[in-house]
Amino acid sequence: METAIKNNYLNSPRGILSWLTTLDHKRIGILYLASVMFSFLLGGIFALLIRIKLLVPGEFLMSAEAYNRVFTLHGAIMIFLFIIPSIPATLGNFALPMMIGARDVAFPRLNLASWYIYVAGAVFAVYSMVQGGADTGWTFYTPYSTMTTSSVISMTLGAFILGFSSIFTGLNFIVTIHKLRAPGLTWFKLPLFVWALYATAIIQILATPVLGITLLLLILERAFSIGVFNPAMGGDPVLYQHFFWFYSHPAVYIMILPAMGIVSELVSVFSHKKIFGYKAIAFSSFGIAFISFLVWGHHMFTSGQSDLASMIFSFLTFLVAIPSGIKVFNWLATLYKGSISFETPMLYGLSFLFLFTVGGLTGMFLGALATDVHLHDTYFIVAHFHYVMFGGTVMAFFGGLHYWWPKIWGKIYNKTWALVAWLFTFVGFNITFFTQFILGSRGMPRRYYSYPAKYEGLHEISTIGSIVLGVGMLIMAIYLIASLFRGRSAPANPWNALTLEWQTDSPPPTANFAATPVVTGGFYDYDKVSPNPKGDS
Amino acid sequence: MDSLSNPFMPPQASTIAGDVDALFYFIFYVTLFFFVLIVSLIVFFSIRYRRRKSDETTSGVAHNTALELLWTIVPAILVIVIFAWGFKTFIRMSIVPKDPLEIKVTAQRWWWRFDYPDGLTRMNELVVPLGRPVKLLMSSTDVIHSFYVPGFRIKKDVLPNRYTIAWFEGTSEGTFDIYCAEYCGKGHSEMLGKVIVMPENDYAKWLAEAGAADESVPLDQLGASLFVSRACNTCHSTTGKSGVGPTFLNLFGHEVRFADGGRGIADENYLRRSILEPQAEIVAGFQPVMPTYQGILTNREIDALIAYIKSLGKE
Amino acid sequence: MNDHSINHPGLAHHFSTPQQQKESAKLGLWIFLVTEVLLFGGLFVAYGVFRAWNPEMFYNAHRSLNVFLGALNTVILISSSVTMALAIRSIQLDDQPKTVRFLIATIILAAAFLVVKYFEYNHKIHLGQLPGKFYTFRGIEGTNPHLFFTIYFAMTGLHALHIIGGMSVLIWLTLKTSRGRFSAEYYTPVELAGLYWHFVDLVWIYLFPLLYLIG
Amino acid sequence: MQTAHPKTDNHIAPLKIYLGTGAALLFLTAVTVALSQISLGGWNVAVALGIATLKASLVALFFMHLLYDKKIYLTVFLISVVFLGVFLILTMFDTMERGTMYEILAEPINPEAVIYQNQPPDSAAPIGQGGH
Repeated sequence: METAIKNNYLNSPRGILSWLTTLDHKRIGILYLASVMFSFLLGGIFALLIRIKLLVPGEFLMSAEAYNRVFTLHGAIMIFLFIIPSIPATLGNFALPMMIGARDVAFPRLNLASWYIYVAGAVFAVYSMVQGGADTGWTFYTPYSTMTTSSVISMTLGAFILGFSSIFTGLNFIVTIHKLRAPGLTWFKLPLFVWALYATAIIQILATPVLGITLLLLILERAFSIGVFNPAMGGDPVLYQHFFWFYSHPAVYIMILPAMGIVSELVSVFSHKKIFGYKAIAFSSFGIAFISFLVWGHHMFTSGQSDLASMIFSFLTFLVAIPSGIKVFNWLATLYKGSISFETPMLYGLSFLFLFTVGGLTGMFLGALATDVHLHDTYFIVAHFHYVMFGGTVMAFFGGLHYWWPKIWGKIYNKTWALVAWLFTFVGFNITFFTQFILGSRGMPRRYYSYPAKYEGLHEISTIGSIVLGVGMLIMAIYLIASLFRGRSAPANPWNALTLEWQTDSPPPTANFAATPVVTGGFYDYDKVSPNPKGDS
Repeated sequence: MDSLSNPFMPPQASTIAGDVDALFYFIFYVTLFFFVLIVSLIVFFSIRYRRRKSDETTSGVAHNTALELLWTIVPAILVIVIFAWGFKTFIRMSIVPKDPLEIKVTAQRWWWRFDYPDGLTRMNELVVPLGRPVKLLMSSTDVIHSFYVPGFRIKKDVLPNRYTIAWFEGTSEGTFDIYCAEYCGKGHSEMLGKVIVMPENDYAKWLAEAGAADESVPLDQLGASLFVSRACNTCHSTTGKSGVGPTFLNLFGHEVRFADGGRGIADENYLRRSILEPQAEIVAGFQPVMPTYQGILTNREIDALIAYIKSLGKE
Repeated sequence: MNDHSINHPGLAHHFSTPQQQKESAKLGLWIFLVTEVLLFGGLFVAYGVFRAWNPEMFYNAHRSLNVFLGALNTVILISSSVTMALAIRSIQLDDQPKTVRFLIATIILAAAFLVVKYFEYNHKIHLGQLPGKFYTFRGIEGTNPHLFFTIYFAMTGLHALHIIGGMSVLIWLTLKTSRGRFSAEYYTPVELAGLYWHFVDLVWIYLFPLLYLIG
Repeated sequence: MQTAHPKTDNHIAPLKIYLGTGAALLFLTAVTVALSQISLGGWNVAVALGIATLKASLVALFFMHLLYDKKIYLTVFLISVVFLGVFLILTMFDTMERGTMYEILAEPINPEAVIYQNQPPDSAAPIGQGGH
């Protein structure tokens, strides 16, 4: 039995210590996967607590102070500890070097350091929770964040530290893509997931340092009253919002761009069709990355910023719609006349198309000045960004997770349970968040502990949806973990995909490839191969 | 019934609400068109091009210049139209018409205070005449709040040490909700108010009465109305449940424990000091968040509140 | 795996040539400098915004800074950049003793910079020209002069932290070089430290006029 | 071995380039200090920043080898400057334009309020009057 199992990155070398000191990008990806999923669980529990509280107006389940901490923790954990590292640091770390035929990322030590920094940041966030948690919302708006008695400093310090982890991942990816591509792998042969990670990395290194200095100033403001954000001392709280959103708007694209990259892969592989408009998809990632830096002010239309700034930001915001639209239409065109198989990853890929379309289109209401005034800071916003973040990023993350799962572990999960979990997730998600569009447009403000009785019915529906969604997540966790122990062994290339990571064993050997691959054909030339070739290598 | 035929926006009650809704529904139908288009294509392709045989071949087509130009240019034009429309309406929302009724709005955790030009002050209740523009000059005394009236489609952040402006002109009589839309802490969801829009004649009558009312009413009745109009009820209940602050039920004459370990009896002097110097003695289990009412309440009004709390004491 | 890795013991397993490894490191460092630009950038934006709001106050407050000491520090940092550049040139020419001497000169100049900074800070603390609520000085006209000192201390403080970080790296490099770790064949760490050091100089080149000369 | 690639990262500049650059930087420092002592009628800021940029370019091109190295490093560096510019300019579109487009800065209801007392007479800026 022992001899039947080949040496791979999972089983050699053995021992906890070999994992904690590993420089292998695949193992670091798994370390990230474990920590990120733990954060997701934590953030998810907070989400359910929020929804259950909102079943009824008035006092229920927890006090207003507790509720404020719970939604802050939900936001901060989901954003800083889950979504931002989710795709790049887990699936990206695992797949990117293999997709370009490299043996590792350019700086393996930096890669491991980035995980330890992530853990350190998480420790601060958890420490903040132990101290009772912050109650500022994940946006840490001043002067509230400098006045409240809750544990703001450790939470912001946690976010500050996590920023470095994100920067290191981005830096590593850029250099890796520039310098470590396999022979013959020219820029315009790169898989679209790699292009997306490249665009993401650019945002990570350009935007995250500004978050760093912002949070540093916030910490100094809170600890020493330095005055820059304090209106009583001639500072300006709206300036804080500029600083914060200069990072945090592009950060939304740190979250969604890699998801789009995954969907590009999924749509092509599972339609068994050449991707439509390769260059358009690749360049639109860069278009989105660039424009993402020009639009942050659309979070501030009602904040008291100048009307001129609001107009400029509104105009620039609409420009994002064009490259986003181009991507969606290109994916649709890829489906056309394809040979579509509905494997689990594709279910999530198609869900992404559906939900991201809703999320993107509802963005139109928020980019337009007049309608945003009404909808800003209501549940409409909450629904919109959950459609983009959960419906977009998380759905694509699940798609990618199911897509690379056989490669990561060498095991195949139970596809029937996967279908059930997907159904619960998709239906539950829509029930939860579509109702919130209606709530929001009727005026229900966000971050409310209690609410007028007229919103009760819709809140109930939303809560029911969240429980369905939670059940879906639970089923997924069970069958995925079960597959590690009882799953069938996976072949090297279960989906008949053409990218390089599928051309090596599942799970891959420590060195990724037996010999450095040389790229000759295109990764999307599905027109030249049959969907089910016997005896793939 | 109205909410069934119109699931999204609340009933229009200001002059700009119609403009905003027109844009809202324009975007709604444009996006609905694209949503239906995209989703039906996904569904249609999924059915029509599902994998039937395991060795199907597919086409290698990866470009169609006409199509690609189409799906770049059409959305580009549409978004520019939407931007321009939003921009135009926004300008209308920004410029205050001439000769408005000007009211000073002060936001403080967790109430709204409205100062009328002739010195009248109301808490959490803004009474305005129908058909006349009202200009709100807003500032906050602590953190950022946001003045939001869904029925009027207006929202503007209220900042400390700075003025922001909002304006509206009511188009129908009635009572409309004011929400605080910028998170401001524990009482954020209780920071609610009402705008009451009434015809010009009724407004004039109300204005005359509101100033005079205090003298004629018995103290405990005045206290009961102040309890609501001065926003005590945001934090204090009369039912025995603790809110942001302690309940008033059975408070009078009972022993109170303080956060510093001290004790005291809730008598008239204690209540008066708690209203004017709320930070002096903090009741155990509560945060020192209550603002002072110094300068907001007259002596008679303080007496009235004490009388009201007394009436809620042990029977 | 391939013949290069046998020839070069310092070559990491995932690179195929030393040239590739060096270029990767250098690109990585430049990207790191990009993050530094934006880190300082936040403070430059704060400077710009508050200066535009309070031009008079900034003008009055900047006159309390000592132009002579600022200029002296500029001279010191520029000199240290020259010695750093010469250190790299020496190692390119395989002259390790000279490299060590230039590195030590750079460290001494960096220390001199910090000493001057110390005296400046000390004077400010003594006068109460401090950020935010610690500001007790009277005699600068205009609204909220503490904001100028908040920005002054934030910018120069962050810069001084970079100097200290750079000095630690330079000390480490000096030790390594004196042990013969670097040569004309392999000197990437020296070169990267040099890039970082020049960047720190470059930031000061902007801080000096913005804070000391035009306020 | 390395000298076989003259157009790569391993350029060795002549000694006089470094000394010359250093001398130019010191000279420009003297110039900018001297010019700051005289009033140039509103041009002081532009002159000081212009000289600083000239000095920064010298450092980047010669000390940091951007002149000799592959152009990707220069590109990377310039991108950071561009985005810093975006940050500054778009923020200033707010902070410099508040209340200028329409008359949204209201007349104060109570001109005697404490909040107005420390305001300099010429300041139209809506913030920065605190300090009580």
